[in-house]
Amino acid sequence: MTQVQKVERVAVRFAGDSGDGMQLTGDRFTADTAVVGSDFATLPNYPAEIRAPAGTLNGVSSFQVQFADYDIRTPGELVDVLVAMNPAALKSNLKDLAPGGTIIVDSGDFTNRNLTRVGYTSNPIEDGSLSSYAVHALDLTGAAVAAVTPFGLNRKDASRTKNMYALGLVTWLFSRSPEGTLEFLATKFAKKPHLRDANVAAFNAGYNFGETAELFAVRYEVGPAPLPPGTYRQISGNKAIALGLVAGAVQAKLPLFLGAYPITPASDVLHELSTFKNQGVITFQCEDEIAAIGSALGASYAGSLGTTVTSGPGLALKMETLGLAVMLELPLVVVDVQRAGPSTGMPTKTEQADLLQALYGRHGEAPIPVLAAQSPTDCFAITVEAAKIAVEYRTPVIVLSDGYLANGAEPMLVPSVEDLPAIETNFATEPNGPDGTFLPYLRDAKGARPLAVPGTPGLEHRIGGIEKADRTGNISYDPANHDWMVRQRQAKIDGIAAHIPDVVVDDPSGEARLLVVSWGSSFGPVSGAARRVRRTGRKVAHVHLRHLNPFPANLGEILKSYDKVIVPEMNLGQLAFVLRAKYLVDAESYARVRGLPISITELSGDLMDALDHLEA
Amino acid sequence: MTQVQKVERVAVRFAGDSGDGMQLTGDRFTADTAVVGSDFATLPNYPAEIRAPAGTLNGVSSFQVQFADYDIRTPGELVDVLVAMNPAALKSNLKDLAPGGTIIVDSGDFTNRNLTRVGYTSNPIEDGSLSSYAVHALDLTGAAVAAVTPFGLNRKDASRTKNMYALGLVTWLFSRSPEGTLEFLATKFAKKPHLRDANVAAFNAGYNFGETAELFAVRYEVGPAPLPPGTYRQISGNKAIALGLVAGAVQAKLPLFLGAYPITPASDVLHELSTFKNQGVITFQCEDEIAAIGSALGASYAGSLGTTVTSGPGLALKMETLGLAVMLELPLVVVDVQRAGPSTGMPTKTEQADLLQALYGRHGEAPIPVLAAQSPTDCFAITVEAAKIAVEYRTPVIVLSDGYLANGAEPMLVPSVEDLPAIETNFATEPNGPDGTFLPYLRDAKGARPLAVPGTPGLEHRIGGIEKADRTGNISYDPANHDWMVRQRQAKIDGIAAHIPDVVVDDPSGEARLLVVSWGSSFGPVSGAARRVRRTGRKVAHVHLRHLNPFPANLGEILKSYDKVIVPEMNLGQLAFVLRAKYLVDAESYARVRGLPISITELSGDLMDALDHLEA
Amino acid sequence: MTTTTGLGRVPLSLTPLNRKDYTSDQEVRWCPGCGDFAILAAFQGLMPTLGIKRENTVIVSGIGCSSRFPYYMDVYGMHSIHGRAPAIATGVAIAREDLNVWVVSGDGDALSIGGNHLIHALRRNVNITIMLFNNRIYGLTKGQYSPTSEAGKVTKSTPTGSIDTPFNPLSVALGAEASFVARTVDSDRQHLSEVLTAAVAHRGASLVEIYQNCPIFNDGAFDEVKGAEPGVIPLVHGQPIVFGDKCVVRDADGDLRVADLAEVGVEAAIVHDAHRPDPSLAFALSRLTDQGKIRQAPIGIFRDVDRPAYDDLVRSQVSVPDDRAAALQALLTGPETWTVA
Amino acid sequence: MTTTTGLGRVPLSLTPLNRKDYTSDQEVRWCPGCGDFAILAAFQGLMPTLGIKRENTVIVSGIGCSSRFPYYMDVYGMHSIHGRAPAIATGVAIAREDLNVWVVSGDGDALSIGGNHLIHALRRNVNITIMLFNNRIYGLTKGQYSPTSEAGKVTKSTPTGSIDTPFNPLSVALGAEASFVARTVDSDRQHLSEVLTAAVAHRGASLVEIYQNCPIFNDGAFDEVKGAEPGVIPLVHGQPIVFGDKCVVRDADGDLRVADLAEVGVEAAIVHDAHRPDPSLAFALSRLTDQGKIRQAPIGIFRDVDRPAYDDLVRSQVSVPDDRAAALQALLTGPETWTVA
Ligand SMILES: Cc1ncc(C[n+]2csc(CCOP(=O)(O)OP(=O)(O)O)c2C)c(N)n1
Ligand SMILES: Cc1ncc(C[n+]2csc(CCOP(=O)(O)OP(=O)(O)O)c2C)c(N)n1
Ligand code: SF4
Ligand code: SF4
Ligand SMILES: [Mg+2]
Ligand SMILES: [Mg+2]
Repeated sequence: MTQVQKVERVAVRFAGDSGDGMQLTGDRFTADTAVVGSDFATLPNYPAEIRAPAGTLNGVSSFQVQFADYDIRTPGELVDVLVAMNPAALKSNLKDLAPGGTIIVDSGDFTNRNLTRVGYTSNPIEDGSLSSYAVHALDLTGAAVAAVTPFGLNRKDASRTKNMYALGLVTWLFSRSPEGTLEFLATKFAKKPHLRDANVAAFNAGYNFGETAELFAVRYEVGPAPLPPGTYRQISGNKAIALGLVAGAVQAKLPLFLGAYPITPASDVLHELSTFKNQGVITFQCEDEIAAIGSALGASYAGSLGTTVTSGPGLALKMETLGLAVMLELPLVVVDVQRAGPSTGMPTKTEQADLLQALYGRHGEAPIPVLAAQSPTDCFAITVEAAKIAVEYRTPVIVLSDGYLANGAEPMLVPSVEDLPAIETNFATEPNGPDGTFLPYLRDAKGARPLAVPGTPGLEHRIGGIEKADRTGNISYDPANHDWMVRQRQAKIDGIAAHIPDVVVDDPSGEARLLVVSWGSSFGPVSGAARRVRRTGRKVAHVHLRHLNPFPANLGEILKSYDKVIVPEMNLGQLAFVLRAKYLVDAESYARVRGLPISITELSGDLMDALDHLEA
Repeated sequence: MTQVQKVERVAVRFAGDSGDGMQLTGDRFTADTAVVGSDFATLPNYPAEIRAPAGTLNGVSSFQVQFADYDIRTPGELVDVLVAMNPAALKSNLKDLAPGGTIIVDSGDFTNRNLTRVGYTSNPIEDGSLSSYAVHALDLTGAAVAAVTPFGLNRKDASRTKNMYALGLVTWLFSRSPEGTLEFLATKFAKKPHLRDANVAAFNAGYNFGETAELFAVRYEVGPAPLPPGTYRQISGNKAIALGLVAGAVQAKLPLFLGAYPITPASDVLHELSTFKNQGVITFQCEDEIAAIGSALGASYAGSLGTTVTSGPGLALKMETLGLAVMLELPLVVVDVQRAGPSTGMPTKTEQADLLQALYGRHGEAPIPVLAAQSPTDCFAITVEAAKIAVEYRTPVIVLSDGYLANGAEPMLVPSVEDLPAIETNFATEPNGPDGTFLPYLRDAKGARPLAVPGTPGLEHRIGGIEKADRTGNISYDPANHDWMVRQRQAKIDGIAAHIPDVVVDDPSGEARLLVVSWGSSFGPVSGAARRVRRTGRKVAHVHLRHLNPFPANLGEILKSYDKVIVPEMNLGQLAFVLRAKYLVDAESYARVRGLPISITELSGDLMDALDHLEA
Repeated sequence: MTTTTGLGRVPLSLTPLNRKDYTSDQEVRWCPGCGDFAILAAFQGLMPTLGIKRENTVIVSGIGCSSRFPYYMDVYGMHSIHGRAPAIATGVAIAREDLNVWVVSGDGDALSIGGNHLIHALRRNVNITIMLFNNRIYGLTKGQYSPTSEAGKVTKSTPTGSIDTPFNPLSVALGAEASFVARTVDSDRQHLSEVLTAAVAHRGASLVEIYQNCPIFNDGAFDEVKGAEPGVIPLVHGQPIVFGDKCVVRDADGDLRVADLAEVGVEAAIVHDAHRPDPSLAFALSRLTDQGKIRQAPIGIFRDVDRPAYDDLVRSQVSVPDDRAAALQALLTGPETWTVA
Repeated sequence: MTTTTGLGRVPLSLTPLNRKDYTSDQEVRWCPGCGDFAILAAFQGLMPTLGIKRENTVIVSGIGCSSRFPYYMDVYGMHSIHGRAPAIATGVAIAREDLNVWVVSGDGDALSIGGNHLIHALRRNVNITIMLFNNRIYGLTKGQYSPTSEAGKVTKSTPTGSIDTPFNPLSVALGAEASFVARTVDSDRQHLSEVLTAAVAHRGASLVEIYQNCPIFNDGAFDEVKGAEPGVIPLVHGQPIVFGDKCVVRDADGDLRVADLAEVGVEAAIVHDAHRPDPSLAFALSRLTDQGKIRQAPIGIFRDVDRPAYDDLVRSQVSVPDDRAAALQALLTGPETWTVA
């Protein structure tokens, strides 16, 4: 009998044609991973084209999941097991297979025609070019079709079950119980029993094949990770943002309004929220990004939590209205799910190059708080925090996510509503000025102004984008007043630092001389790299920033206490630039602008070099 | 007889109601100043309202001119002579009168009604409140009306000649010849002889009144300034930009195309260029700023010099298209005449707070060269330089001006076309790739790509905002290619530093320990302040930056060689921020955000304090 | 969904209000003689007659001389940015059914930079009332031609005469599926008030073009149509379209034409029907407006048809759970969970 | 100004060209079965028939599936940004009279984010030809509803059905003073080629709406109108508007209506006149299009009238001095100078 081997960590990638159901297969496998209790992180990879012709390199769709018996931070770079449903999938994914890794290919699809189409001149299964891997060439399609013969499906539907056959096999390979998938199929195809039965049959056939064929010398088992106890769910970054927006509104006791114009990779937030109508959520698909933020601003003005979500090109279009929001001092949450730029760039690829735009992309002095999520799960917390700052400080807030977080998923300890921060609207209901007048720009201790929502009797007033006199909010061209108001608005935003937590340095030894600073989704790769470096006995400190404006109050001190500061970013050094300017620290940029997460392998190697250099 | 006193420098301000013709009066007086050969600088100040009700504070319009027998840098802060045509003009301008300064008021307008209207409870001419000034209260209106009686004007037209009466008086006061104005009136009213004669009569009456009334103890004379010999003209910043755009196009042998949407204070560039149709200049007033830059980009693509001009809010709207221009690598000149922000801000007031937007306001890595004019005259040279960079490097270029430069005027040595830099288009006409193909992204030594204009046979190709493969320009999602292209685009812009002149430090003693760095229109106040500081025997160095991206190559070295660096700006420290980040120098921001030029008096005082502190 | 009037869900005022209640303390800063004054005066007179609570009115404007309007009304107001008022007002209207939402805009603000937001607000039929102050010029930026200026206009930016064919704002609106389209003039206070009253009563988006004189940069642009009686063609629902000694008839080829009453007889005149589902007649009427210097122009309500208001439809799809916290908890938990002990 | 055709100033090719000359080397990347393929094929076939130099054609597109079009044509092409193609193309057309300038856009690109540029290009009458690929959906972003989607449409962003009244692109264009307005369908190559040929021959802005099937996100949206004969109402200039056993007549109240030929007789059918100065009839015809699921829609040229092209007018006001340097020197010197010795 095949032996079961315990491993700490495995990365599996399912790759096939867009029509092969790889996303579904991966999702299912991930759900089983969750049941086992391993930690995991996923990374889907869709083709740039909607539907490239079947069997082409452009048409390959893949789903990667890494799972481990400890807490992991990324979906992994190199995969240990690659399931390739056709030659195109093999060709485009092989470069990411770890040396000695396992390949399961559907040999049924490796016809001459299909091979030539993607540029293979000989069959890689046979020509020895894969000899450094453990290759299992199986006619998955043929086996699946055979398994479903009894159910009378047409040829196309029959061969479509091959993904379930593959899933059965991999389920067996990782010593998983088949139950989850069987239940899933029962529900999914409840109304189509013949499809249910066929898929079940294919799945079981795959599973049984593993069990009986003895092709695999070992089965693997990845144990549960010691995660904090509690109820978990799986979540992607975009879903988490949607939930965060709802939670922010609920905590503020405000209706949620989302104005949005579809754009990759942010559209799913709109899609998700548009299914929450029974939660009182209003989604408004607008004519463009300017209308999206404009309507959100209008909704905020009228007493909702106005929000909008977009990606880089859309954020550029929202800048003028953001300036207005700064002047009006109204709450507004703007989410930017970054993608590779500039211009249209590579819409389906990730990047972190909108930071400077978020910080400085407006005319005039128009400061705005900027937060960034570090993981899919954190997309939730950061969005709730953004809502709190927006409402309590009367300010637009920008939340930065990116394509990598947007679609990747990981386990999330289900947040308890009771633990969510309270958000105080403190709407004005009474006059606050002399003679029963209302002073819409009389600031509180935090620098926030009173908000009187339309419909509040006696507090009628006018606001606008022209400079306003302090306190009264009347139009003012007075030079001293302008200087004062510019500084007041800046001070209000700077003051938020007092209410955000200090950063905590991750430096287990307490003796590191090199500090690595990350922000946004680079959290995963950078903390992963720091771990690897430490495993070699070297010392490295890591600070991760979720607050980009203002920075946590203790940041400067921390930066100055290290001999060297390195800032890995998926841009040409935007955070490094800001850190240098603010703290006069020689922060060194480590720039990788490839539309991909920073490589842990590459980074940890480079960090070790830097350390060795530092010691020398 | 009145004595004539030579003075080095005088500032005169004409202030009155919007309808009183103060701009015209000031212009005329400036023209006479030019004839004398004094150096000068002017500053018009229009009301924010189109036509505020007559006689109100909001309706006051003024024109200031400072002239001197040496080269001056600003229109002056405090004025020596204030001509106030009504109580509102007196009230709103008095604060800018130098101690002991001269006031000429039209007492005819100081009726109770007019006084009350602007909040005077007693008549300042009579109540002694002006005792520290030399006040000449004259019934200018009455005298003018009397002078024009023979010409049968109606009451309104007759009293309108009071500005000419005032101009006559001031012309006499500054020992100017009346001829210039007399000629001017003859031309202006050539077709309306009765108006011509009336205005001439009023002007002469004012002049003669000065001569005969002996109210003024002294007449002043400001001699010619030792300007470089040559032919001079008067020019405002906006006019100079218009001329610079035309010159850039002529030098590049390209048609000039301006796409623009009106916005204060940039509209005059559109107005000016629209009068140059007989120079082959095409101006296109668009539906918005996005169309303005879009059409300009289209024109550039089609082989024109595409340009657009706007102010802060408009620049915000152009950002997405600027990103496209970065990807397309097409020439484009974008002029931002900055005004006080954020949002609508104070449209008629000046500011320098769009610098960070210009540098970093785009999503993704989208570097763009940024230049800034230092004076109205420099608006010409900087625009020509921008056109040269745009065309030769195939890149959009942003030129920053501001409201202060836009409307202010000074003498300009008429540039000779022969001395203008050559601009090479080097359009591609032949294939440059293998097998007669055209590689639109095969860069030259400067990093610039070949431009093939539509209509060029054999070089048909496609460009777009999606990331392009190196050399071929085909769509590419390749990670390494993206990283490469991002860096190539950056390197191209950085490389421009090799072709811009080093900055020259203004440090007459060569021993200063304090360096003041300015950019844009702060050149005037900062160099003025440096002079004043030096006059006290203190040492201060001054560096002015016309190139904000990239910086001149020697800048870092210079910054590091001073003990202290101060950066005065009309914003909250934007240049200081960038200098700190780039050079890790503790550049200190000196921020004055009042919608007004930095005060020489205040700055020189503060610099002296800083110096004394440094020495101590 | 029950159709109700535009103000059907706005609370009524318990005490009668008057013009002074609606007048803010800010000094009005238009040029002497500007048509905006007359519109403001009419509006301040009209508001108390609506009988609603003052605090439930919101006016959103863009940028332009006309867009200073909100400052002078003692209600809630937002002077926003150039061209975006319809988008912002859409957010206000969707968020709150109890507000009386107005947009004030100019010909540049609404039709140049803001054209897209305008046509989308109209097609969606958001419950807002849009006043488009058409002075056929950019006032605030001191006199450039606008998208409604007649071709050939000499302005600061067109010293040799403009060459753009102007928009007919009402044709644009009708092409964009507007459910309420009207035109009035600054100088006819009675007509202005009537049209605005009908506009605000219409549930959905109402566009009211107001011919407005700019004495500084485009003086007299509407003198001929305002002054001499036969200039305006008043449209009155259910009435034959006659004016002075003329009327509007349909030609044999189907086009509309102005004819001499004496010649064709009043029976030949078209009877105005503002409630027709098909906008084609309203469109044809809009074309009776001169494109150049305006000498002839129909005024009144061109079209007023019932169609569900966008914001009502939004609200009809949305429901707020009784216990938001519990509902949120369910959402956070999601359909599939697992437990770590 | 002498009126000429749309291509009147574009140089002719000295050698005959064929479809292959116009086909680029880039792999076409639309989904299998996408209607865009048919349009591309027709276009590649059409271009050589124009007889002009290949290098003098420029295609500017926005963003969307349809906007990938330029990559597949071996002419000059720009794949720009979302919604801005009409503005960019306007710059191209103004700058160069010797180019054949096309805009390719989708229903989202042209009517959602780009609506304003579209209507302004149309009113100005810039000499460009706009192909609006209307699949009534956002394809590239994977299936959200668009401004032409029928109300009630269930999409990713409208799980409970959309509530927006859609635009009728032709009504929008006619409301915006368009001088050439037409509609055709992806599947009728002959009609598509004819209409595009007329569009490009028109000097000024031509808008051609093309019903385009998106098999992935909105399959069969036009099946009923494309398939069964009586679905399309072909408009042919000078011909009575008849289709199948039906025709279009004007009702007593002036509205257009579809009637049974047998009942009313062919004499009652309206004779199509695409050249009428008044756009009202074209507008009325545009309203015969279904607003919901499309079952009935006129196709062909709705309107084709002469009006000076904007870019021609621009050029007519501008002149280039013989000696640019000398002219520049005069400009730099200006009217008033003084000399310092
Ligand atoms: C983004 C932006 N672009 C340009 C401007 C400048 N601007 C302000 S108002 C205006 C046009 C005003 O014309 P209109 O809308 O007709 O209003 P009016 O002043 O005539 O009432 C322009 C171009 C601006 N404020 N913001
Ligand atoms: C500024 C900006 N906003 C949003 C997008 C995302 N986007 C790309 S194409 C598109 C709509 C596509 O629909 P359509 O124009 O109908 O073209 P189709 O794909 O259907 O051919 C959207 C919303 C973008 N690229 N840029
Ligand atoms: S410029 Fe014209 S529109 Fe503006 S306030 Fe003056 S008169 Fe009115
Ligand atoms: S998504 Fe639709 S429109 Fe886009 S390429 Fe595919 S079939 Fe064509
Ligand atoms: Mg106007
Ligand atoms: Mg579409």
